[in-house]
Amino acid sequence: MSANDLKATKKLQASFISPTPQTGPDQDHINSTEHIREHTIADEISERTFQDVSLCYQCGKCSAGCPVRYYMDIAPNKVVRLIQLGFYEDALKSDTPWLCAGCLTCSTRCPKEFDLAKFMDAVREIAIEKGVEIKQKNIIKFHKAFLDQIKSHGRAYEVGLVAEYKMKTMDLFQDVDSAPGMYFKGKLGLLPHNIKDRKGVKSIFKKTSGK
Amino acid sequence: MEELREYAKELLEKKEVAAVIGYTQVSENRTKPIIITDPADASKLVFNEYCLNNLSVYLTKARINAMCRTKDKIMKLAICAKPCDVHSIVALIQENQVHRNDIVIISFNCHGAVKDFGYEFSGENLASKCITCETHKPLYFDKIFGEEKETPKASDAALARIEELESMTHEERFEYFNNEFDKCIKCYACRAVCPLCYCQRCITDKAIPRWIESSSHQRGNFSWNIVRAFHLSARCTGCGECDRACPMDIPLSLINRRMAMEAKKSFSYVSGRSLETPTLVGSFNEKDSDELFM
Amino acid sequence: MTSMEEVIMKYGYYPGCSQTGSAKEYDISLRKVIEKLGASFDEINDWSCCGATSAHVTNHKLSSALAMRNIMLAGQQGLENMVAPCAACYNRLVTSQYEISKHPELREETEELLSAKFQKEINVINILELFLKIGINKIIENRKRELSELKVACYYGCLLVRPAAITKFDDAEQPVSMEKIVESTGAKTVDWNYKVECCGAAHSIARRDIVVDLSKKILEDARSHGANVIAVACPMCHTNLDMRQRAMKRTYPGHEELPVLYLTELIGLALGMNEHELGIDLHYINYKYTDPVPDNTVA
Amino acid sequence: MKIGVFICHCGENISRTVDCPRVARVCESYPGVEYAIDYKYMCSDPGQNMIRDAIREKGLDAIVVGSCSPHMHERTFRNAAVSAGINPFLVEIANLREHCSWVHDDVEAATQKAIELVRMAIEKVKRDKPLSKINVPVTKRVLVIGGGIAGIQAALDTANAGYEVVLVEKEPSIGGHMSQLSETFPTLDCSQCILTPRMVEVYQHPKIKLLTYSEVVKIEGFIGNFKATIKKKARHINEELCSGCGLCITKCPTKKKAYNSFEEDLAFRPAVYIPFPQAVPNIPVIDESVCMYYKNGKCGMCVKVCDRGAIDFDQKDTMLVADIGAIIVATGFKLYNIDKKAADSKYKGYGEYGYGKYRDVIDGLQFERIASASGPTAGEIKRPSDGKVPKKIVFIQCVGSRDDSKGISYCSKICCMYTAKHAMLYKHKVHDGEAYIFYMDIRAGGKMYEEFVRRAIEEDDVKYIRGRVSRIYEENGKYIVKGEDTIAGMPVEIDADLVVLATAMIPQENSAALARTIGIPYDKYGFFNEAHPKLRPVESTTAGVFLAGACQSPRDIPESVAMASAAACKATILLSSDTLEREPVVAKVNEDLCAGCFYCKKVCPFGAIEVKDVKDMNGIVYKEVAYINQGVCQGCGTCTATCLSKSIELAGFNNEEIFAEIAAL
Amino acid sequence: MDKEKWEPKIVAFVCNWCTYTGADLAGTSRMKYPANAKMIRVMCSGSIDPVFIIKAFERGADGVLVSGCHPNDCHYNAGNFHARRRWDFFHELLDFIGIEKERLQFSWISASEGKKFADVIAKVTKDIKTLGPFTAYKKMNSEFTAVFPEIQEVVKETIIKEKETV
Repeated sequence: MSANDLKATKKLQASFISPTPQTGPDQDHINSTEHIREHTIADEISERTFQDVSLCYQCGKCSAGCPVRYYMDIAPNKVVRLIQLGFYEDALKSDTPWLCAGCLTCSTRCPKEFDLAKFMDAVREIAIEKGVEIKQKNIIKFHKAFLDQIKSHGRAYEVGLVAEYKMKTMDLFQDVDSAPGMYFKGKLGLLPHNIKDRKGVKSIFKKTSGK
Repeated sequence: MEELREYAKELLEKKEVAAVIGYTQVSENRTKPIIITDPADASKLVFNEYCLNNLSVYLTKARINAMCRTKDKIMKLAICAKPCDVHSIVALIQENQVHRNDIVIISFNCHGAVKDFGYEFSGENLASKCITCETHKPLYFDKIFGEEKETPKASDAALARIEELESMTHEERFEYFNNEFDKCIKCYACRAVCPLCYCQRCITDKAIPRWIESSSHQRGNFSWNIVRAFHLSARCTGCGECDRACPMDIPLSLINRRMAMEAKKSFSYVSGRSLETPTLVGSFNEKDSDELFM
Repeated sequence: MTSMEEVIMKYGYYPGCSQTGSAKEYDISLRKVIEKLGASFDEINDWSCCGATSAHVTNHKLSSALAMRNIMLAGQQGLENMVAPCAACYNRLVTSQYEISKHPELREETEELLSAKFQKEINVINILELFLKIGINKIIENRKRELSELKVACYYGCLLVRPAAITKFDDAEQPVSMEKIVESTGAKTVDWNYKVECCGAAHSIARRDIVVDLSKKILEDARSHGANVIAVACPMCHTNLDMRQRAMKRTYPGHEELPVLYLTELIGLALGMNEHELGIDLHYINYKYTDPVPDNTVA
Repeated sequence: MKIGVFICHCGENISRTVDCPRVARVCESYPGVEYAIDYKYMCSDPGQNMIRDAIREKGLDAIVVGSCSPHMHERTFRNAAVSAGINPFLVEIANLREHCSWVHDDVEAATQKAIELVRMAIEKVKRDKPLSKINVPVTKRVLVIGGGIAGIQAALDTANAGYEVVLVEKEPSIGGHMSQLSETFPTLDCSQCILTPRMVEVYQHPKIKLLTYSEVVKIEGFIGNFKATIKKKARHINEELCSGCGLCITKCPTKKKAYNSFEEDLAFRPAVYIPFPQAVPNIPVIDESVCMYYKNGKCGMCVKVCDRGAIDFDQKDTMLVADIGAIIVATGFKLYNIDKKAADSKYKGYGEYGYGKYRDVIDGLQFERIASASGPTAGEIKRPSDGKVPKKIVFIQCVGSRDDSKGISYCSKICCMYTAKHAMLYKHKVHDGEAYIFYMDIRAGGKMYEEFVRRAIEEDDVKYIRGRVSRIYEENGKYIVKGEDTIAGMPVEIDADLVVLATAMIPQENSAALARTIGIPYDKYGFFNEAHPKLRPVESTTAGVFLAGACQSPRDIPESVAMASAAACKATILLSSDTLEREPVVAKVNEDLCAGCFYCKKVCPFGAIEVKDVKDMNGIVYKEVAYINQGVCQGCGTCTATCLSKSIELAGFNNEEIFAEIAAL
Repeated sequence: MDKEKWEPKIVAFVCNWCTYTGADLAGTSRMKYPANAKMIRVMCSGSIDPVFIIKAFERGADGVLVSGCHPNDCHYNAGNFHARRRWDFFHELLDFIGIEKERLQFSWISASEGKKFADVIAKVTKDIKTLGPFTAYKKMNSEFTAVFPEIQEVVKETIIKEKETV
């Protein structure tokens, strides 16, 4: 996929490959009825979210009700459309999945009962796995910082989280209006809450990041 | 006991009934069925823990019915029935084999019966059906005798056996039942004693086309026993006479009981308990489970 | 068999990370209120973070495992039910459990990650369900004063009632359960439009601009429908609606402050506790409830 | 027995995957098979002649044809056999096309299967018995259920063909939904102006017996011989005496006691009322739930003013029984309600649109009444809450329709057109108003339909926005409609004065119950099922019951009328002969062996099984056995499987035949 | 038996109005499914006697499918409702006797569900393949012919063994 190389209309490619004839005594009757299919990103998303992306019929109700729609570069329903059509790179590079707040308004109202929030989760997950460059850097840094806290303490430790996030973003002034106030009001402890079974939690992180 | 005899005598003397079907003592701890038409014979009637036979099977016998048909009218028939036998009578009424008005049900307060002749009545020797019995008083009757007594306690071995079988693999179960059915000699004693096997011609006797292979071979035995159990499922009232009659000790009532459990679990239905409830076979509910169907 | 309507008074408790930090007052007020109402908590031993938004937006297996760890802990503790006062935690826990039961392949993967078998389902309930279970009558019985001065906009946020198929609680679009609870304190509730709109949730730190916009809209809608206080049931909603009012003042000059209280704090006030006990003074917007001046004109 | 086997190639359809000559060759070697041959098109004239010639020349007793599905050409081959002197029921079809060649790729496997299929048919035909058709008499009267436009049309067509009609309508007047409409697409002619002449025609037709305010409660019998029980609800007004002067209505003191359902609850009516001025019959009804007399026994104003003495408070529901030959079901539809109804979880309602709590969020029929000259606003577009003329109006299509999450997946078909019409009517009446339509797709298939929609856009400046609306809420008397224009890729928000929802068409409330009463199948929504979606669209699968209009699926007026005429035509075909020929596939009891348990009677869906007494020499009944009324039996065979002693056999599918098929596997 | 080459023998009892027509539709739509299942057409699923299934097993079937119209879609209104109760018991009975549940399967397939028909046949075939041949019953069948050779002769006459002439 090198859509940006040339300014030309993108060619749609069906994800079907014509069936290869199989003969021989071992021929499975069931297999013979199925076409052999390339495993696409759309399939991957369907598998991870337990729902077929072709369910979406592009009514736009999700985008209509999305609270963060105004900040997104493309409409949420369009992200689904891009995946349906096979323009994966455009979908994975988009801001939209990262701005999705996961409020489930879309999933609740979808006439096709398509869980768009879950779909967005899968798009983000795949974008990270594929190493796609993400414009919303701060958001991903925040998530990383948050997970690091859990990884090392077992719980989210807010002071550490903010500190780490600031280190990552090099934006030392962004949250000045809340943190000091909270600190003085005695809400933020200076020491993290460590759980006992930190090893167990760490191993979950290790196993899931391995793939 | 005397009251029973007096009552039977009166019925016969007043010509209210053509005959009284009941039990008579043959030796200690052993009774046999008796059909009395002479009021003088009423003194032979007994009722005790050794009255095992389910007499309702006689209600559908042609010869007995013939006794009731006089030239101008149909006479009633009196029958001694344990509360559990009344269930069979209820089933027969529901299946149009007898009419409630054509019979006089003489029943008893029951506290159980022995599992077979030759045993002393005790908790240990209690018949399987009596262990889980919930109807110590008959549900329908015209006359009732006997006083209420406590039923001895016993453990439900049949249920334990069903559970044991269910825990086996399909192959093990298949082998078990195949071996059991293999013993069958096709004497049809089970059919003869079953009150609900009243067909004039049993399915197994139908020759064109041949439904069930009649020779007593493994395969014929297998299909006969499946069909027997199926025809009785949701109908069998659990009198257990088939078990007593089977010379080869095939666990017939065990299968019947298993099917009755299914009727209760899936349809909350117990056969022969109510004249008002429609029979499970022959009725349906739109909301019946659709689980079985793809 | 005990009847289904029997009031349960002992609950498993999953506080969630915020309760140990920025939402301390939620934890404090909840525990105090529960005690006053005669119920008690059994905190999950060594609970860990549910994974929150950060896990499920980046790795679905990690998210499932982190949430399920706590469910299994509750199971090991012999609990039947578990209260998750934070709406986000509640949603993560309920959803993870639902997905595990629906999709055996995910269940297997999760069990492998946790090196443990998922044995029994825990009835995870949110704060509203908790009060409905304990009974509104209990609040009315123990009420020390009526908060009749309050016109409350009940803010559910996104995650308390959604997705309806999984939470199976109240109505996803027009919920009414919080109103019922708030009205039991003697306060009035207002009918408003933004009770299930999103406040921006997890973007609180990374995209404060979005959160400020969204929260401002919510506050203004509540105000325009006559509310003088907003009730929330989620630490994240509280952070966004309360603390971000400072930034709001900068972005929208002339912004008027509107106090935001946890549902538990409202109940606490009605049960006779003061603002300090309940931790209301820890809020960014200072708030003090004043009883109405007795009306002398009525003879 | 000499059997002939004929294997059809169906051009290439069968022979591509099935080696037809080999099938014929193998089959020829089976015992009993006298002759076997394959041919390119067995159903063609030469093919049929081959069968006829073979029967005559080889002296065949029975034939097996390996061809397409018996549902296609069974009749053709049976007729061919009959013309050569063989009983039609000694013809068996092996389905080599739909069930074999078309569904398999492997030639060897398909050929093997084809051989087995033919073998099964051979074994069955060996045991087939010659059968002859059954004749039953026909009652020449049609029952039409539902007095909307479909029912009216069906009744008129049937009556004009010379047959008696009983038309049953549950409301006090015929006319149905069409009488509520303002104008109709795509011509914009006035609905009532074209409908009322038909209503009057029905009323005056000598062949039509009109029963309004009545319901069908029971249907017994079978094709040509139904018996319908109809409940005539008490009107509390004597129809014979009432002159229709309407004095009782104007004098009734309960002026605005009840919602006027004809006006879709946008207006009120007194206890005694006629639904609308042109009602047929023009006889009022007294609504017991509102009338003062039924509350406290007082008032009686209507009795005082009625100079004909037509008021009858003691009138009771009456039951009428009619012999019927054919039934036309035309019960129509109702609209999806966005309100959440606890009782019926099938439809979830729209919380995001306020569950019906906003008075100015209305449905299509309500807008029809608002736009109608005879409606509550006398045709002026005013919104219900404050009577103001809406300057901005939003129409939303597909509310309920195509929305799986709310319980309906189908398209309601008419909403695209009527929404365009609504917007147009609005623009014609409020020239400075803005009209927006949210749509997903425009489905304007029909004569002049697409042109109509374009006219709305091009001439009347209606703005179409592609996208579903996510939310509607009220703010300062305006309704904020949040949507997304998916074409522009932009979120849009409209502050509307009035919102009109094109809610889905769903079946009438009691459609499933009625279907069970009549004995016709219905789908999961409650729409009645047609016998074949393409070739038998106006017949139900129950013989003698026909369908017309929106009770079968969403339909517009021209389609409903066309369906009604088609159903009427089907019914008159049925009634045109004095007796009816029926397939002889019926069950028969062996009375000697029947044990009389009557399980068969309990399971028979048609009540075809009766109790027959068997008497002894003295004339005393000694046995009861089952007896099957061959005219009523439809041949399902449920009794045969239920019979424990196997004393019932189904002709054409008897157990011996089926065993032979199993054995031939 | 060579398990690799073994192909299960499946009998499908289908009702004339829904499933048979649905199978016709599968054909018209050219959907592909395994050739193992042979169909026996009856008028209604309500008319299928459990003995038919036993007979099929006796004739060497490895699996049986029974299919009719969806509830409320029965051509005869209620035949399938009665069938549903009947099969509930019979299936439970076979399971208790030791016959795997997959040997006897049920479905509702309407006249418009060609795709579902193809899927169901594929599923049943796959299930039976996983289970393997019904050896337990087949053993009884073979013993039967061994003990009664003269009956086998009779069987031979009526059940025509396929004589491939090519």
